[in-house]
Amino acid sequence: MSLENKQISSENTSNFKPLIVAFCCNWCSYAGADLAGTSRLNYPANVKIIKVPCSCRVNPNFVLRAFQRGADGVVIAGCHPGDCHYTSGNYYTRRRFTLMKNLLEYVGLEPERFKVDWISAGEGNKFAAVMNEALEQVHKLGPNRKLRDARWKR
Amino acid sequence: MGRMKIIPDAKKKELQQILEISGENVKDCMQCGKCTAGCPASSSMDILPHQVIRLLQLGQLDKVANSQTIWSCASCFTCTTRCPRNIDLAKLMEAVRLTIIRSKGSSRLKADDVPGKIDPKMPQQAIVSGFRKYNK
Amino acid sequence: MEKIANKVRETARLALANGEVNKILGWKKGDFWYDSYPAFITEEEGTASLIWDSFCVANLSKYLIEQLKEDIKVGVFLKGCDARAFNQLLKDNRVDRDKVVIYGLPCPGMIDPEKVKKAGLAKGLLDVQKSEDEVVFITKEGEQKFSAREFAYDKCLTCQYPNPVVYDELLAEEVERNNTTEYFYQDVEEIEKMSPDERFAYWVEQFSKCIRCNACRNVCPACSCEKCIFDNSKANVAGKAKVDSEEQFFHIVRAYHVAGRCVDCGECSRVCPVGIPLAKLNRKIIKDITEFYGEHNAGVNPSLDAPLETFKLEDIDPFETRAKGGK
Amino acid sequence: MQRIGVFVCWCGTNIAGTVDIDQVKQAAEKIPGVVNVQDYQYMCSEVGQNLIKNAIKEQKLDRVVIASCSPRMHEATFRKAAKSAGLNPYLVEIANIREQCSWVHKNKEEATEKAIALVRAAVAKATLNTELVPGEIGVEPRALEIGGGIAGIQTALDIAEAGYKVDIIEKTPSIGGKMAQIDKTFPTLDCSACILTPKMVDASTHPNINLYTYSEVEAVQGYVGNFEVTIRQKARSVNADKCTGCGICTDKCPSKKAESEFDEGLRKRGAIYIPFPQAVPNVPVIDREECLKFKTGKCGLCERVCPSGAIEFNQEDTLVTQKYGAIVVATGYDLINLDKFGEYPYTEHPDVITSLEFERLTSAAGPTAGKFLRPSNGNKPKKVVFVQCVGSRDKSSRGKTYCSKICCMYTAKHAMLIKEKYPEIEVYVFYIDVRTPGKNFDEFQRRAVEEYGVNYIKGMVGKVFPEGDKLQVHGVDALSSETLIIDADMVVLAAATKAKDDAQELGRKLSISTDANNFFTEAHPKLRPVETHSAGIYLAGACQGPKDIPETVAQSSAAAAKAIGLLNKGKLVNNPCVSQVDEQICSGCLACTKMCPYEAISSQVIEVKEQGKIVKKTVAHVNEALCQGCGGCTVTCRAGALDLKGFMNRQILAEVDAICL
Repeated sequence: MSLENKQISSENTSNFKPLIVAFCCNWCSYAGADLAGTSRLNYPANVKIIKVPCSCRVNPNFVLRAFQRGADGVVIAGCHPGDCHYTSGNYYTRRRFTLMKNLLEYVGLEPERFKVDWISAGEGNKFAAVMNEALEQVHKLGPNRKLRDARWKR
Repeated sequence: MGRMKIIPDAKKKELQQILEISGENVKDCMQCGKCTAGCPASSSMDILPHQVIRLLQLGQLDKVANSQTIWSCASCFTCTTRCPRNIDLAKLMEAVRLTIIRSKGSSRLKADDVPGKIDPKMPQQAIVSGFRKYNK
Repeated sequence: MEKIANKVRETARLALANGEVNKILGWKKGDFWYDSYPAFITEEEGTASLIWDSFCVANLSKYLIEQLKEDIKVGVFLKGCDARAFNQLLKDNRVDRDKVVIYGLPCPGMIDPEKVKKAGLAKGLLDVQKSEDEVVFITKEGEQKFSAREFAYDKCLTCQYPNPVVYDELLAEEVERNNTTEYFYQDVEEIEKMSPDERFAYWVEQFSKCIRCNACRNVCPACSCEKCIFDNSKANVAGKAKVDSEEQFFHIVRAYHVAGRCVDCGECSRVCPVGIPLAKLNRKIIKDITEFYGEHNAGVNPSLDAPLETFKLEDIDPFETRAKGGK
Repeated sequence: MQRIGVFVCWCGTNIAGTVDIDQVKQAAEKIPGVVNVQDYQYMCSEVGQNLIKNAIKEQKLDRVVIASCSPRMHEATFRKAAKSAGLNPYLVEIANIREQCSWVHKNKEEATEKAIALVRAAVAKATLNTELVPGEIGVEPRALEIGGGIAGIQTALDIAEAGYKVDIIEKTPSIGGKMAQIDKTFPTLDCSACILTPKMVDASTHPNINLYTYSEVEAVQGYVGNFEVTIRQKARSVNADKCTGCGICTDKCPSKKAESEFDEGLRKRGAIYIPFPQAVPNVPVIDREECLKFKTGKCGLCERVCPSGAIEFNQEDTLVTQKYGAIVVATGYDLINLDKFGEYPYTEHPDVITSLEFERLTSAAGPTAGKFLRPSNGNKPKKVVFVQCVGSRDKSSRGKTYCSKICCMYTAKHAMLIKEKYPEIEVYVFYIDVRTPGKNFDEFQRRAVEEYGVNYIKGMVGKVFPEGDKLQVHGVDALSSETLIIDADMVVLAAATKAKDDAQELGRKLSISTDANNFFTEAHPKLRPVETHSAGIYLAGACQGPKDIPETVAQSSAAAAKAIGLLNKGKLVNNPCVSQVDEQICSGCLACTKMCPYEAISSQVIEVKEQGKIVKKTVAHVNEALCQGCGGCTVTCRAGALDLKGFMNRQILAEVDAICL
């Protein structure tokens, strides 16, 4: 039974539909997501992708905003270190979000809610696997209330 | 194992003889080891078939001549058919054997020894060819 | 300290007199014993009011941004942490080194009035005098002596750079770098030990006190943008509503913006009127940077690249979950 | 309020099978700003495109959102359609409801819900889209070739033949490079000079080629199509226009102590010298560190004997600045230093030589006139041992981890050259692996073994030390597990190749990256092998990685083709999604300039009005021709003064908000 089906059956008992916002770089991870599509690899519909030119375009503000507006998990996906279309963008992503992830955990966010991963254009499998895993973990944790704006009803 | 000095000229005459008898060029061998890998008799050999060629390339004839290997070789020609470099190793083995038994007093098998070794189930042709193989 | 204070006044007077500088930034005494506030002096006679005591905690370097907009030369008194702040401003192109004359003041550590008040010693206090490691509280009734460490600011207890790292003239002998007995990152580790929920509860409680007065921002030598992103309505990140998530957003982003640039002067925590321990956020990042990318003391050597403006190929990668190539 | 049109594609059943198109349409209609919603089976078809074009015109749409397949598939198609209907193509947004929705989800209800969210996000972004116009930049029809070896010569000739001007910068006094030093070439054993020197002459006489020998790159500015390169022409001390190349000066020069670079130190040369007889240009140069006139002030003999008065002791370095549209880097390689390989007494014993020294020793034009003699005593050697992989495939600090690629072949060549001239010399080659991929390469190496009787021994030499007038070589034959001792007369070391020591410095000047081994990095190891990450800069030859001559020439022509393609364009269109600076907000901290991978951001001083006064202010400035639009700077900028057109902070935040609805 795929995770998607599992979720549907479990939704009868709990009404929790987690939302995952994924920022994908145009050259590797967004293409990897497309490949997951062309390969018909299932992952849950709760994952929604925002395309950015490079993972280094992702501002920590965007991540915080997603949590604020009700995302239960956030994923940033970029090219593997060394493969960046812009030579070195993802190296900056790596440093920035190594610190940012730790800071978010320091203020109490569960580590599973925020992920960074490297997914190449050829890794449709990995894309689906990363998203499935992220969703599974977030599902276990339940809805996110931390950093969330209570006025913003999803 | 002590260090050895390569003196390729040392056994030049014998080596040349082997190459003449066999008509094979040991230099063609790239030491891929396919002969050894396919040899059905390799388990009873002290030097493996590809090592035989390597030693010949290095001029180490003594080591080959004193080995069990040349006598274990059944001349089944598996190595020959499979060699990617077109070397007939079976012929080379035969040539080594010949150089040995041709030298004075080096017959491997004397006519008198034959009756004792005969197995009634063995084909007669094998007995004859075995005798030919091991005697001048 | 009084000897040095005399030197402060004399230095300032001379500098204005011989035209070396047009303006002096120093400290003046206010109405209360704990009140030593920034002074901007342009006339020679004004220098007589300058002081140097155990309450000159205010960092003068950030005032330079405004002061240097005029085409003048400014003389400024800087302590160890202030000098690091100055270097950070220099790195951010916010001050012009050529227009500043720095008088370095090795700092023996400042006294935290809050700790004095808490100890019940504030009543009737006339003067506070500090020697090497003793502090004397003087009231009408007499004198009381204590260990100086007891009343020092928390930030002074962990101070690594009491001596100015940049100056044109040093006004006193360098003090010994105090080797703290407490472990340097104790405050951070206490929080790290908690569970995620405990940590969140802790910070929500802290952040919810925030009144968005922006004092932390205004005092911070690393927060020197012309226009803060939170003041820019076009940037669309700032909400003005008094809700928890807005405060959380602000404080996380504030801490991230000073990542690798915070000089650990602790002024943010000091000036916060509601007592949010902001430095604990900054120090968490400093701790992580040290652990991941090697020690980087912002403002000590302005020629070094800030950790977030550079990278190494072999940086740690906490993110790689699967080997390259997928399944 | 915007007038947004939403077009939902069925993609046959690809989308419509899993996503309820009607529901998506209904939801889209409710989004503020959306004035027109249509669906069609195949939006990318001509009918579909016309549907969009007509709607743009009839409904006066100022934004278009297409819910269809991935933008990687048809974004360009739809942008073109919009453009033809008079709408700026950057006002089109795609909601990817096929690859990232209908194809990955099975449950129709959920997929429909997600499709709606994606449409909502696309509309939210489109609402904030602005018209973007790609800029146009001119291309200077002139190429620069850095390095005058075979790679540089070949590239220059190809570009020149295509009708463009090319300048070659060569660091040494003559073009020719390593190939000029080589005696014979594999796998044909034809004479290197015979095939190279005509090309050198071609390059020097070609009307489109201009040589800057004894010159170096001083500084590089600008960007693709418009590089501005400052060239330092080192003082040659000889006026090239006056010099006739008669060579009297070089003969008469009393200082003959310098080691000839060309002959790898196996011969002495004068302080004024022509590197080798076929040098191009055939003009001597004075080595000021050796010249008595420069050292002591006395001498000046060359000046007196020069019949044309070409000696100019007072020459100084000159700087030339020239504009180029394209740059090809072909700086070549060197051999590693063998000082640390104490097991082979290269530095102590004259009979232990490198492969490049061997080339000179066996060359008919070399110090021994082609006679193969021991450098120590001038006798003919009886046994020669070659050691391969000296420093190659070596993880220790003294070597290089990579395979130097050319050594197997040239060692086979060397062995054959010996055997051809002197069949009686015994030749041994110690190797780890013999690697001979290449046309006719393996056959060549096997010929050395099978026809010439070269003894190939798999294994390394552990130690070489002098004994009497011989060199005792301790090795192993790993195949027979026999240790060996060979009393050799000469040992030739196939030293590893390495990138030029100054490769990194040049890389910095050009803003191109080098790898861990200091070789220049190509833009893509498979698909863009001669391009760099910096547009308009190409790579040729061994500066990109170890290469033999056939490969080098092939890559050179490839680089030339790329450069010609660029020069031929005349004008370049750049990606309009570049960073922009809000100068009002920018504090001038310039953190962005440090992280920009393209050095596209610089600083500028502007005047702004502040409280009634005009004040000067430093702000960041984006060079739109250099910016590639990664957006990394926008995150470095704390104040948000930098933003990326097409992916603005506001747009991405709007997408986040819309998705989270």
